[in-house]
Amino acid sequence: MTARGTPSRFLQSVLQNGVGRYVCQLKRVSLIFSKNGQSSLGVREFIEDGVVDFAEKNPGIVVYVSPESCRIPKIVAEYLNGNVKKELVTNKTSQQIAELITKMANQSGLDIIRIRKPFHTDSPSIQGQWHPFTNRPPSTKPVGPQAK
Amino acid sequence: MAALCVLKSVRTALTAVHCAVNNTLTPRLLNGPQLSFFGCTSSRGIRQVVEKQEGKTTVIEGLTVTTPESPQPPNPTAKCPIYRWNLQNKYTYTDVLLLSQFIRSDGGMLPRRITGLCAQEHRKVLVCVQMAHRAGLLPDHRPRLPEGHVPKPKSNPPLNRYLTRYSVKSVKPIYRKGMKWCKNRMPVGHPALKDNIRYSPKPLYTKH
Amino acid sequence: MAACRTLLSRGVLTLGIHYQHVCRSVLVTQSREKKRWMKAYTLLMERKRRLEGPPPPTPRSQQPNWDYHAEVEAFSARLKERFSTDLLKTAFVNPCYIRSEEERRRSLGLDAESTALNLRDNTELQEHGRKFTLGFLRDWCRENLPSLPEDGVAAIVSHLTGSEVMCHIARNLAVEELAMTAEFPVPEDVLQATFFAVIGALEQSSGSERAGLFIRDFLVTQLIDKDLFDMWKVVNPMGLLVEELSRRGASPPEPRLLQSSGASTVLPLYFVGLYCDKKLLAHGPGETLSAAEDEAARVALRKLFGYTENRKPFDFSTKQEQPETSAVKEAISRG
Amino acid sequence: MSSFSRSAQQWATFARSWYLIDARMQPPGKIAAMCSVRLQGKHKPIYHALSDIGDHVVVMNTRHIAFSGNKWEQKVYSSHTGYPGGFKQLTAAQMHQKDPTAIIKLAVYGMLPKNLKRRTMMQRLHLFTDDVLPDDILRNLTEELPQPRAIPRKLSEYTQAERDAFPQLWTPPEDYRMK
Repeated sequence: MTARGTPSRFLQSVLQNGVGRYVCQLKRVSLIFSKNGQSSLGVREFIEDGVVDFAEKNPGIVVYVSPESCRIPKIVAEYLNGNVKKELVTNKTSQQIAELITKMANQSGLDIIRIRKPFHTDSPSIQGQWHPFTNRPPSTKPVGPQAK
Repeated sequence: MAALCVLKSVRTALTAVHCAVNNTLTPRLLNGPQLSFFGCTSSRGIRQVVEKQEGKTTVIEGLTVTTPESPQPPNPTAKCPIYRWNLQNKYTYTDVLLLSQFIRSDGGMLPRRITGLCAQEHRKVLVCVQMAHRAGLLPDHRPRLPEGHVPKPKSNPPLNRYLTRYSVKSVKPIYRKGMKWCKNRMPVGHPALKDNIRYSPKPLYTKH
Repeated sequence: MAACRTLLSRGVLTLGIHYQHVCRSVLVTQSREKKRWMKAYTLLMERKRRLEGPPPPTPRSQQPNWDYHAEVEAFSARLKERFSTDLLKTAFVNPCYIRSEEERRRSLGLDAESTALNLRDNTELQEHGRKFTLGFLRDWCRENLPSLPEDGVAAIVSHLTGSEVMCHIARNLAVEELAMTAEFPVPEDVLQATFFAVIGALEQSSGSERAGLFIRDFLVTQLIDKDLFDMWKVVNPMGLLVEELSRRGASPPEPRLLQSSGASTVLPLYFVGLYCDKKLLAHGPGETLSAAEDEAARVALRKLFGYTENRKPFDFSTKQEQPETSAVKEAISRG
Repeated sequence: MSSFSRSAQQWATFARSWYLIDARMQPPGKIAAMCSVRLQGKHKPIYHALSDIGDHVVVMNTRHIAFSGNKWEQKVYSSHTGYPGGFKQLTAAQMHQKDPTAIIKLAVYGMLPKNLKRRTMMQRLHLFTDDVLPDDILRNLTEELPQPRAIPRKLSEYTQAERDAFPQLWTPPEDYRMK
């Protein structure tokens, strides 16, 4: 697919995040795993080792640990702007899961789609945008063959 | 361009020497030619033919036209007037004030033995005069029409042209332009003037 | 398998009688072959969805993995504020929620003592928060935009505390999930009131300075990239400009046509300049002469009020950083 | 600096200007080059190939254009009607006599990009044979562009003072009779 056919957005942040203060945009993480499934081994390790540290380090994120009988363990992340992101963590090690969950905590939750420009502003010019009469003195006499 | 150069040299010359030679208006009969010492006066010995009719007698006088003062040229030893004023390659067809000094009243060139131009410069001035005529810059220097002849009014205004090398009637349309590697080009300007001083960075392009 | 059977039985109920023997056979055979019933079933569900529309949204509190206390704690930690938890929980309880909850219990047939919830609603906090927010915003505008008149300040404040901006902020701070209301897609006024109550709770729990910073960081930042006259609807800018100039003791503005192009086409452009005491005050474009004059007056007002596009940005920096950095520098110099 | 409202700013930025070019004694190629730049909008800093921001160009005095060299006689405009034996060849002078605006029109048409916008851009080119423009076009005009070629002055246009200021380069003999 061409680049113009893909969905795109401008560079933006949620609620001007970081102008006044920085708010971690991840509000809730659910770790869904199986108690005895082979593919959930890494998640179980992560729950033993790292999840408490993670929750302590990020008091603004509520971490739910829910063992279910499932084959595919996953991490469901909910963001402040209402987006829900699911990541499958089948056969991942606890190290990889820790990296993944840290990455999710650092994201803004906006859709990950093509960003049109790496910069964006609503008022693009300090000196004023160009128009046909920029840097032209006001016209004093009419234009035309009669002017001569 | 040439006018600028000349004016510059005029300014220098005026400050240097003031040799104002006042020639009195001496009426002379035309049929008694007098020898004059060529070059000993800086006045211009042009005579104007003036006819006067007083009753039955007709007096034809050649009056010497005087010029009040003329500045010294920057290079007075040279023979050719163009070289005398350092105007080599500095004039073109638009300098009608210069060109008009070398032509007769009907538009033809004055002979070289009179003007003193060297052969090369004479040719260049000739080329320039032709171009100026074709561009319509010398409207009053036309061959005199026979008495009582009224030219036909033309429906369309004349076609404006410049840098015209050949006379209008001699060229034919280029119906077959040729392939792109051997095109039949339309010449613009004259190769005699290709050494003229130009003040633009663009190269001279004479084959359009 | 059990889920499959329940799905099937639901399909049977809706499909009607003459599909019954097919379905029965499916139920009976339980073969591992191609599921022929699947296509009919999916088509049916598709039609049902098309007729009924999408299902109503369920509140997050009724979905799995929800711990209200932890969520409230995380809310305050996320905003880096110290709320007192009781006050914050009270701030999320709307009076409509209490009313509907009591109604629900009564309809279940409980008696009066047990139906009464011993919860305080957030009415007082709302009032408190609203009063504090309005006061703070007005003071902030007067401090940062000194040349703006009272009407403009009021317009900016009412824009920031209007339901549109407030609800946008509240939705992006997860207030909507935590708010306890009677109906689920939370109505805008209730959400706005809840957010006011949260501000009130913050003011009561950690002081007016922190609450002011909170308002500055979350409400006032919405002024970024906003035009003055988007917030302040001025119908007659020329009249306002004349008033403003007369208040400052200048002569009234004189409009002059500066430039025009395409005057007899359908896309004309006029530039009108306003001269005051023979000096160009402002100029503005427009598609008619009157529109250009209005625009020039707006530009002049923006210049007079100091709300131009290239003004100095508002100061959102935190003040606590300075002692920290100096301490760090001292430590470095000592080290 | 400007603090226009967004809609007004947009209207001003993308408004079309109207340029006037006086083609008296000008080579048609240079006139066409100026026209094609402005018709495409390439003189604007906001130019983009996908946005239609070309301006209007009014060319007056197309009857009085000037060709260099002997192009009035040598230059040939060829066309084919599509029928057998329909190949037409006209010299520039004949073409000019037939339609005094045709030469400039063809030159501009050839300089515009060969795409679907070419006819649209040509509709924004207004050609007038003389310096009499209709009133509704006169009111639209924004700016008159300078002429690309400086028109040389005829000898009769010089004043007597200017002629006297030019020095005599040579002195004829006293007895020479000027014709």
